[in-house]
Amino acid sequence: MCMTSAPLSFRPEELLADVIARLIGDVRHVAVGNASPIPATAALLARERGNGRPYVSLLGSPQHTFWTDGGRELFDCAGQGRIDVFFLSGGQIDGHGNINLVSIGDYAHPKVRFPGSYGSAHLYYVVPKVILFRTEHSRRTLVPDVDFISAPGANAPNVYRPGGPIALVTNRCLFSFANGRFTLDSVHPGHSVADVVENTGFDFDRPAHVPDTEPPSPTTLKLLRETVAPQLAEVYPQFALQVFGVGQSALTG
Amino acid sequence: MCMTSAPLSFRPEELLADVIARLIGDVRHVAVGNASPIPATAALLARERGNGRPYVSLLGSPQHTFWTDGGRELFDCAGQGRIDVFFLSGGQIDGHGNINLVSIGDYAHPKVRFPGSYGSAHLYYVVPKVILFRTEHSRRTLVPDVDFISAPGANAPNVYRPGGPIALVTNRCLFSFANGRFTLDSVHPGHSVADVVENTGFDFDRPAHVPDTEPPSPTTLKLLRETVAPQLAEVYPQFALQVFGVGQSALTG
Amino acid sequence: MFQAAKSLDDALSAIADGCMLVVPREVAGVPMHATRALIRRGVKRLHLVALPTSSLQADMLIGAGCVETLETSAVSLGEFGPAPRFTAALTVGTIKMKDATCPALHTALQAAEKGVPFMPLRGLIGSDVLKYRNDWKVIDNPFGNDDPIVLLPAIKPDVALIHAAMADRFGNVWIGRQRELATMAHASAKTVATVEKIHDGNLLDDPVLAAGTLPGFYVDSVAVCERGAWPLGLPDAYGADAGHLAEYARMAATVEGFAEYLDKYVYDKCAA
Amino acid sequence: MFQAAKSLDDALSAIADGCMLVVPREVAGVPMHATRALIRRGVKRLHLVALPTSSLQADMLIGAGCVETLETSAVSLGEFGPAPRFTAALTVGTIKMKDATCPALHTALQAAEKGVPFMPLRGLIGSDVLKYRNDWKVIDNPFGNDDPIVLLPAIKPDVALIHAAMADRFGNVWIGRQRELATMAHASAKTVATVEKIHDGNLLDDPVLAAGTLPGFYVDSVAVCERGAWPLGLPDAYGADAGHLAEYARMAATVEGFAEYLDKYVYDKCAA
Repeated sequence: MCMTSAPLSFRPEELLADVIARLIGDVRHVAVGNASPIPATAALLARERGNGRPYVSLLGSPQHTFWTDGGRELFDCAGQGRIDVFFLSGGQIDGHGNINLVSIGDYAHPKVRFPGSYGSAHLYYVVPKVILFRTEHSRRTLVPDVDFISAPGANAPNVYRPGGPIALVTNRCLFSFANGRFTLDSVHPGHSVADVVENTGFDFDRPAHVPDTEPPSPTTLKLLRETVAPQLAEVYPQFALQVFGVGQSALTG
Repeated sequence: MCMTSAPLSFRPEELLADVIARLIGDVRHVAVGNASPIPATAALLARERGNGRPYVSLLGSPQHTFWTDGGRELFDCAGQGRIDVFFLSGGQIDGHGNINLVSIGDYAHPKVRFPGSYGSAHLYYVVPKVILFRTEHSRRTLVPDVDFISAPGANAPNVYRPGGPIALVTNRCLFSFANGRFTLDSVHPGHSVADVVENTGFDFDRPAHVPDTEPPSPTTLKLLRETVAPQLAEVYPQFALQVFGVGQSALTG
Repeated sequence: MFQAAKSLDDALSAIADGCMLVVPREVAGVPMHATRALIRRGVKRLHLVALPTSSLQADMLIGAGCVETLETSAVSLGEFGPAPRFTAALTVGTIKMKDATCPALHTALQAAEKGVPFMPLRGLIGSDVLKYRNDWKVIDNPFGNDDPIVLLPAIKPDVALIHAAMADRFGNVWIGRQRELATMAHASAKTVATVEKIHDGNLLDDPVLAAGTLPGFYVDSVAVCERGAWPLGLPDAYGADAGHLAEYARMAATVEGFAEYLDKYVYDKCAA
Repeated sequence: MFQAAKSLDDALSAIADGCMLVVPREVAGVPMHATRALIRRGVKRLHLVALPTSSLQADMLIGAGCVETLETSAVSLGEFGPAPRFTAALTVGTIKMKDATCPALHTALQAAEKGVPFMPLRGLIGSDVLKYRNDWKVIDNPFGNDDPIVLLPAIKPDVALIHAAMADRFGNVWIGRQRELATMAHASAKTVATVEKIHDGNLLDDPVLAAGTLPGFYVDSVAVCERGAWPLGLPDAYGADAGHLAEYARMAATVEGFAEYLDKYVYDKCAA
């Protein structure tokens, strides 16, 4: 990889949003969980590029969700096959695509306890494209085997599983996921394959030449900063201000 | 039985409502299906006698039901054990308490087709006190064995069945139901045991002496005519007018 | 996802010959105007699921030859007597009947709503309703001890057809307490709604209206049909037209009378 | 069935030591005022079911020693960090944890709502969530072919405790879009509600309000607690008190700090 010493003309969040928007692709409905500003940015970017498609649900925000059937509707909707893309993360993620949102150490006497599995043990199975997103790319987070499987990356062929992971996006790189293994697809500008290998606890495949992650184009940056950022500010005002310098008042004031 | 030639001082509907109100007993919640004015009269009478207990749901009437969860709520409510008394009928009712709401003759090529089983194949099992009510007491309606079992009167002991029939009320008499058989409990004034035997297609038990059905007391008649009838008129205006001479305008005008 | 319909017929184009169509019970807002349009179009071979019962709608669709299979718990005109075309079709054997019991249909639609292949239901054991449904199964409750229980497979209709008081321009439909309409939409691949009127603004913006709203996310098309449930009623809006239902019961008692009824009230568009 | 409560403590008397108590998720209207009253009363050995997650409420009940068993999918203070008393209790092992996944709890409550002993759910197979739940079972889908599926037993709480915008004098509670509150009430033997205010008239008389109403038939007692979800928010009414939640996160980080928090905000009734 060719390191550039010139300062980047975009912020890391913009790169990640662009990467994720490409992963989303041409689908009907993307749902984004609470406290996920970068996936939310990506979903809104995909919607702008698709002229209103996909439909985007931002779960933290009553204004950006249509639910009228209570807390179960998200899961029912996914079970119906009406959510095409969702995002999950993990205190640990392993090389088999297993995610751990529960604990480190022995389950009965954990060293570290995380909040819990949330809806992962259902959504990971039924949403066709689950994008794993964890900015911290380290041997602490990306491990050979998780201590607790909140939801597995893959199942035996007879298990009903229309969904599962398609990729893992970190602050360093993009992995794709297929056949129970990750493949290094590209390394973000400012990072190297050696960095990725050193900081990844699990084995992964990689081609002889790993490309740089394509930086966001001027068109994309313009779209992000001028069109997406004001929409984002309604839900993530602090993030929008910090990353894009856009305040909520631009829209609502 | 001692036949009286003096005209009755009450209408048959009043007698039946009184009989049914006694069967209802001291419970929390009575639900009455559509187009069932006599059971509705009985439920309202029971509520008056109980100072507001039981709670009465008249299913035909949005004003007399609390449902806000759609058409399933009645059945869910019964499944929760929150309906203590319900009424069922049948094109045929047999001596095992089986009811037929579907067809006469071969199911595939019926001679007579009725509307269908409605909720009977669930409610008959889960409502503790189901009162069978069929005014037409004949060998056509009360048969040895029904042609189609919409819902059976009894099940094997291992089948989950907290509910079932407790009685059958007709224009001629009151049968109680226990251990898979009917017993003739009382014969309504103006009818005889011989009448009942002649017009019943199924075998039933009976004591050596079958009492007359107790006629409604003056207090009950006063309650029915003065307090229950105006309430009934909201839901069954024609019935209230015809039986009690009470118009809806008494309440709402 | 929602697209504004150009016309009622355009909205109804999702209802193809041979599809599985789910419709609501006779008191929940029945799209009768749309039903007449379907009969005029001559839709064929419907697998009609009436949740959980029906009256005029199923009877007319059967009489007009639109139905191949009927799945419901009862069809009746209520105080106006038996449903004559339903009764005739079943005694002659011209349609396939899948007799159910009301909560079985609610449950089977909820199974589809939740994306599971089946749901259990108490009752049914020892009934002929169960005996004649070879698509239903009895298992021993794994949480019990010698406790048989019925499992019902999910019903996943191609289209749900509903009528409601109002919709907005985003396809959101106000269904009020008729929550089975939401379950029908959730369970079905597509949903077509007719409504009395269009609500200005977005129904989801008002928390009080939103509580009774089926989101446009589930609704494919909406057409305005004022008094669209006539001659049936619409909850909290208008009652059934008793005179007309009595006329229907009388005319539909014979094949000839039913044909006359269709001529008068269905094929003559102005009267519909 | 509904009885007007004399006081909040009177309303809460249904919540006995050792009972199974179901509470809603952190954004659906959490009865925090009532939770503080329960801690003051010193309720013990609760089997707490948080549908499907919790934040401050579960953390405080655990910290105050009210919980024996916790059944939920996650406890977190969200942007204010991990739930400190929950985390401490699980690493020390002072409570029994039944880890679930969100739709499993919704499903298990719906099973109780429908009066069935279990319901199926997709997913879960191959997870440690399933591995550690010996009360859940895997069967071969009788409608499939070598298709394992998880069955979840019904959760039938003794009491549901909810907070909502308003109730009327008949015990009807307006829950709006928070329909899991209705499922909680349907599934539970008793329901206790706190509300922001009393609505004059009967909520069921207005079809628009009725669409978002939990009928008083399911509600045993109602107490008025203005800003009763504080410091959490109530949908469409008020937001969470971020400053207070940050203060909680800071103070509850230690046993001593949590005790101080209780002294300041729970045992001092005036502050509650």
